[in-house]
Amino acid sequence: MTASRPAPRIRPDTRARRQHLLMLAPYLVGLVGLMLLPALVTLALAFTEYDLLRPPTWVGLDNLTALVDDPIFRVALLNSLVFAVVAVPLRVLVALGLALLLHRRAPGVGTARTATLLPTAVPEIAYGLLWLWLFNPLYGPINQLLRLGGEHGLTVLGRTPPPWLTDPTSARAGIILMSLFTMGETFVVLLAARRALPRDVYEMAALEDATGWDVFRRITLPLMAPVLALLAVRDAIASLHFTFVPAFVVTDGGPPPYATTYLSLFVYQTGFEYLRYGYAAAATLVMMLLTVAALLVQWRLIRRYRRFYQV
Amino acid sequence: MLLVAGSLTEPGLPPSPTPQLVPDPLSTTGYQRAVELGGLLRASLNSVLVAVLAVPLSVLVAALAGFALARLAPRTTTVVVAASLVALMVPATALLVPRFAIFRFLGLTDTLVPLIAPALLGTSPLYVLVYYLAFRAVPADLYDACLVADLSPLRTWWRVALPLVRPVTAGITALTFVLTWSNFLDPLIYVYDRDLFTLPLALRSLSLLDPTNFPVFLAGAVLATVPALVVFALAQRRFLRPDD
Amino acid sequence: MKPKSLLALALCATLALTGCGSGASGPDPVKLLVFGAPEELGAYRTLIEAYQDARPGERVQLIEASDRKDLLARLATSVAGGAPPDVFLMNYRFYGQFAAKGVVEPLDQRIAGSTLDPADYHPVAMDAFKWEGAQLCLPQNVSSLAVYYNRTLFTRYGVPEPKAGWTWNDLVGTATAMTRDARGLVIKGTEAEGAARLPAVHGLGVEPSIIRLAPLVWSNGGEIVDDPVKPTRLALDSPAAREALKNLIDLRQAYGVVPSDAEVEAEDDESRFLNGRLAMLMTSRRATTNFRTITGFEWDVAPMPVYRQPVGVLHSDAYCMTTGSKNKDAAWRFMEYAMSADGQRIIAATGRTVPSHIEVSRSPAFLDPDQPPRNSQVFLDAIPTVRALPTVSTWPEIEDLSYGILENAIHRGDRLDDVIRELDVKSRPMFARGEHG
Amino acid sequence: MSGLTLAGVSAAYRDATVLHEVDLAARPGELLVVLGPSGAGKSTVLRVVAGLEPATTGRVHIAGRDVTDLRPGLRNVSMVFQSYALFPHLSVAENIAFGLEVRDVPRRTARERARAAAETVGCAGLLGRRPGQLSGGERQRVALARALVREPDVFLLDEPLSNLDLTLRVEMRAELRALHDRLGATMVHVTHDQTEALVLADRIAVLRDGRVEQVGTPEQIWRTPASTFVARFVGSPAMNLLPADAAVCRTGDAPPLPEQPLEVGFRPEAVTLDAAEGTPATVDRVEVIGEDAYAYLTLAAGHRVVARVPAARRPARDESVRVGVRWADAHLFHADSGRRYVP
Repeated sequence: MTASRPAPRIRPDTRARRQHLLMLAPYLVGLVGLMLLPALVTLALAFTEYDLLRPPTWVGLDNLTALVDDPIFRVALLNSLVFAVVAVPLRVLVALGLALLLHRRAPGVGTARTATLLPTAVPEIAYGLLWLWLFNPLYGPINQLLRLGGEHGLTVLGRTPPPWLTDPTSARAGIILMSLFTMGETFVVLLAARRALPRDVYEMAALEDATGWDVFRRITLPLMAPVLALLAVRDAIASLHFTFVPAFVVTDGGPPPYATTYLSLFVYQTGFEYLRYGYAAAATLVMMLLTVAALLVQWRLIRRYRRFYQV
Repeated sequence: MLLVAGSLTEPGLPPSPTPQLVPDPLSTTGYQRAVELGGLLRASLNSVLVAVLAVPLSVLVAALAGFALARLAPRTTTVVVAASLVALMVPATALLVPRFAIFRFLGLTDTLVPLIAPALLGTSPLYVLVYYLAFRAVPADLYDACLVADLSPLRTWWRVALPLVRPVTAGITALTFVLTWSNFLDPLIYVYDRDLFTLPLALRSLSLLDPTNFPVFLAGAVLATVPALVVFALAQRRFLRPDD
Repeated sequence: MKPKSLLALALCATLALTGCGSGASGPDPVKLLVFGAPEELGAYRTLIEAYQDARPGERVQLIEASDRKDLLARLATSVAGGAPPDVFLMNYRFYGQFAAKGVVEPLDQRIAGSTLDPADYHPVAMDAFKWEGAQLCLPQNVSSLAVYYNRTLFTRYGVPEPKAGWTWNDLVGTATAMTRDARGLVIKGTEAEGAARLPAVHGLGVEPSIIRLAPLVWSNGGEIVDDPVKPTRLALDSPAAREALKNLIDLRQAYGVVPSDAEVEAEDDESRFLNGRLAMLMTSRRATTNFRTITGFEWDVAPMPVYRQPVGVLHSDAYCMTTGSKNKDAAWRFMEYAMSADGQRIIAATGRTVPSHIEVSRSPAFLDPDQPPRNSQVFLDAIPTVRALPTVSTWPEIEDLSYGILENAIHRGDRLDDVIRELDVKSRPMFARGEHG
Repeated sequence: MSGLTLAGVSAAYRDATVLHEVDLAARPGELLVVLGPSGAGKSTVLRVVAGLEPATTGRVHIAGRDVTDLRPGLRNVSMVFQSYALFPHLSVAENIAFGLEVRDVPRRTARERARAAAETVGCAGLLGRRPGQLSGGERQRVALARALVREPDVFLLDEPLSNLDLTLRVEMRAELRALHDRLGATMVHVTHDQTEALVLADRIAVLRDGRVEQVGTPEQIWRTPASTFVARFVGSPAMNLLPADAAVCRTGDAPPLPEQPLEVGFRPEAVTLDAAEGTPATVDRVEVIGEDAYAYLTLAAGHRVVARVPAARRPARDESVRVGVRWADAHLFHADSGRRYVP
């Protein structure tokens, strides 16, 4: 019974309590002072017209109604959602594939794991610069590689290599491609989750002479489903944020008109370039509402799988 | 295939930022120009200074807060954890202006302090939550043993809890370092003085160079990436090993 | 180490940093916010050094933004945060939003009480920075578009160099004649992507933007907006404007003399020119600094081609003082210096600008025959004909919008009617939100 | 004087009361075993004494001091946890010396005392190792040494033997008893294992649902269980319990039953299968454990009874036997309250 006792709690010993609060204090100061208060201020400004230069004036819900009619905002919203729908499953799948491939001990696995994690460590700006070069339609390594064996700047298949930064679809694909390599955190979690799976289940499967695919489909996937779902939701939330630097540095929201203008970039542009801070704040509000919705989904998932996945 | 691409792309970065078709005979000029134009040396120093101060402070704050959360009454914990989750959803752009006002009020604009200040919230509330979960996973008996031995919470944290979550600390240190190192929006807004520019900001000015100047900005990117890679590689040895 | 000492150490480190961060003693330096490529920023550093040498005790701090967007973000944030820079440099096309919002300090009184004589400066530039009758900023330069060309290439291919008074058709003809493949043969670059032969040299480079389009439209007798003072819409649907726009689009779509979008993305026009792979480039004086690093060939400038009458478009950046500045007198002293003949000469020497100071602009500081382009007079000749674009406060948004649409028009070949309608429909709400001076 | 007193102590976890006004005392130098099934509140008793849980009512005295409001560290108790709670990142020596260092005992002294404590429990050879490299028994010793080194007023042991295998448990049980005899310290030992309690204890406190059911020497607990609960909890297989008026053949000196609803309890040892006038019964099954055998019977009236017989003379399955109960070894309980009937 001792072992099953839930979270450790001490009696309300005032000395210990005071010390614990003291330990929490710097974080609380930071959390409230540097995050919650500023965020609250900004969200309050969502109901004002504010250009950063003159005092804000109260406009109620005008900004939100204007957002609904704003074609650029709608495009940005759509872009963000499409990104989440396409990139997030891909990221999770890639991470899952790598985790399954690399969970065993084998020669070279350590190096491969390190290699998988490294892109995550590259500073965003440097990462953007790198891809700016990789994507260069004429001189970039990707297209040079694609052109290998072909003639006159065509690929072997006789088609033009993708014009990464000038065609809307290619550009979106490019941003997604960029994001695929930075799934290091997801990978680590999945790796740990895969290792936590009970070994006897797999031994059982081996006795049954199940094929690799069967094992994956009937054992690994169902067992890891809760973790996968959680990671997907987390990634979807994060995708609202991590589209910013690629779009800012690499594509600048283009190709025209707004192929890679994501919500994050939209907020930055309207707020800081067009000085419509109140309006941008309203878009932020929408962004956060979306996040809350995603979090609610996640919360339900957690509740559903609590037994599975003890956080 | 993706794995190969993923593993080769990054490590393949430092040696040859020069493709075959465009002749660029002087490969070190890229580095020279990057250093001259971007003021990369000075910027690196600033980045190092910020990282050296911010990363330990950040890990300290996160570890302390995570521990306190794991040990405080459930009600307090719930409130703080919920607030942290909310904070995680706030986009960085929403914070720039109000934070600027705060730092100006404190007279700290145009110093490196605003770049270090996020350390106060452990760089990201996520890391506090990770610590919270890690400390909560420590067997309750160990904490009780400390109580019986009359350890103050602070000493319990230092002597017992922290050593037990070393892999977590390694991971969080690495992530904090990378985040701090690549922080870009904050210096863009808060730092005026060229002498206080950090690496990402210097890189930003390089990113405006023409695409054919890629040896220059790739050189900059490489310079900026190497320290982060080293830290990450060192740390990941620690946080991947224990379950090996 | 005991935990307490660890905490103490961290605290001390932070405090120490705060201490050293707040830095030097004495009065606060004048903060000057500018943006530019790394080379351009060097010019401002030179100016500041000269000023500090000339006026001991004065200090100016340069705040560098890497591009206009960074500058806007910084300026807006710092104004909102209550600590704006004292002086910032801003193009007249973008200063409208700051002027309209009372961020820029009117300078008439200071001008009246100083040695600075407004008559010394090109009036078209001074007028561009008047808002509701008040002089808000002091233009440091007055520039217009010109056609930079690679003389060496023209000589090699035996094509006559562009000369004053040439027409749009001349331009197209020249550009076509200069678009060559690797063997030096004239080719048509319309099917650049996937074509058997890619042009090694393109005839012309031109940005698909309103500022490039405007002088062409004006020259053809058309207008960009319905009312230059209080614009409510883009007026590109007039026959004159349509023609100019169509001709611009045809450069790519019909003649293939400008690089394709992929080619631009791979190597922008300025570097293409630098690398000797572009015969002509339509751009402002700003490119000069960069082009002076060219050693491999000779280059010069020619005036813009003409439809009916020569018209130029104003390019001008000005020093603006913020109303929130706490250091206005010192800031003014710096502005005076930057605007004086001395200051203007220093910036002119970098090649970046056409000085707004009339005398300096006619002096060797600008027309230095030893420094390319030899024909700098082109810029001066254009000044009497230049017109300014509207300074409505939402102009930055309108430019961004139109850039995207025009880029698609030129590279994708959208239907002309659609392009004009899209420009009109999408920009109207922006005009409606705008404030005018 | 040392010793421990709980007076009217209640404790709650979340909103559920887990201890109900418990009165309990351990005399100085006594080894008190708190015995009870899971969820009886045994561990809570220890945790309240240690100060790890607050008492909602009542007072706790240790060595004559009222410690109810003191924090754990000031109560001068040592605790051995069920999981041993060794610090995995510290060596055995550091683990043992941990409590001393914290109290700023000089390093050298602390090390000497740690060594001494380790020798006392026989783990001196392990000082340089880490807990991860130790077996269960070794960890248990280290945990004991860590408790010893503090020289506390009271030792609290929370099921310290439950994680050991049977042989080791029996061995450690004896050592623990020997250790207690040598130290003469006050110990409170919590267990759910009645054998352990009977073997170790000076006195046993049987706990049920947060209430003390009975306190007494092992002898008293065995011979005169105060309630049906104690009677059935102590002893294996459990004591037979039937309505007193059930038709059972009573052998030996059997006084008349009082006229009230009672239950009768008797251990398997008190059952004989060859009573001449015995109650008829059938054998359901037989378990042989070495020299002994347990026969599970169903009486004619349907009651089930277990009997212990020598293995050599065990009945066969389905065999009919005649059952008698040695009445001298039978216990009477009130049928309603389950308390012992005292004539």
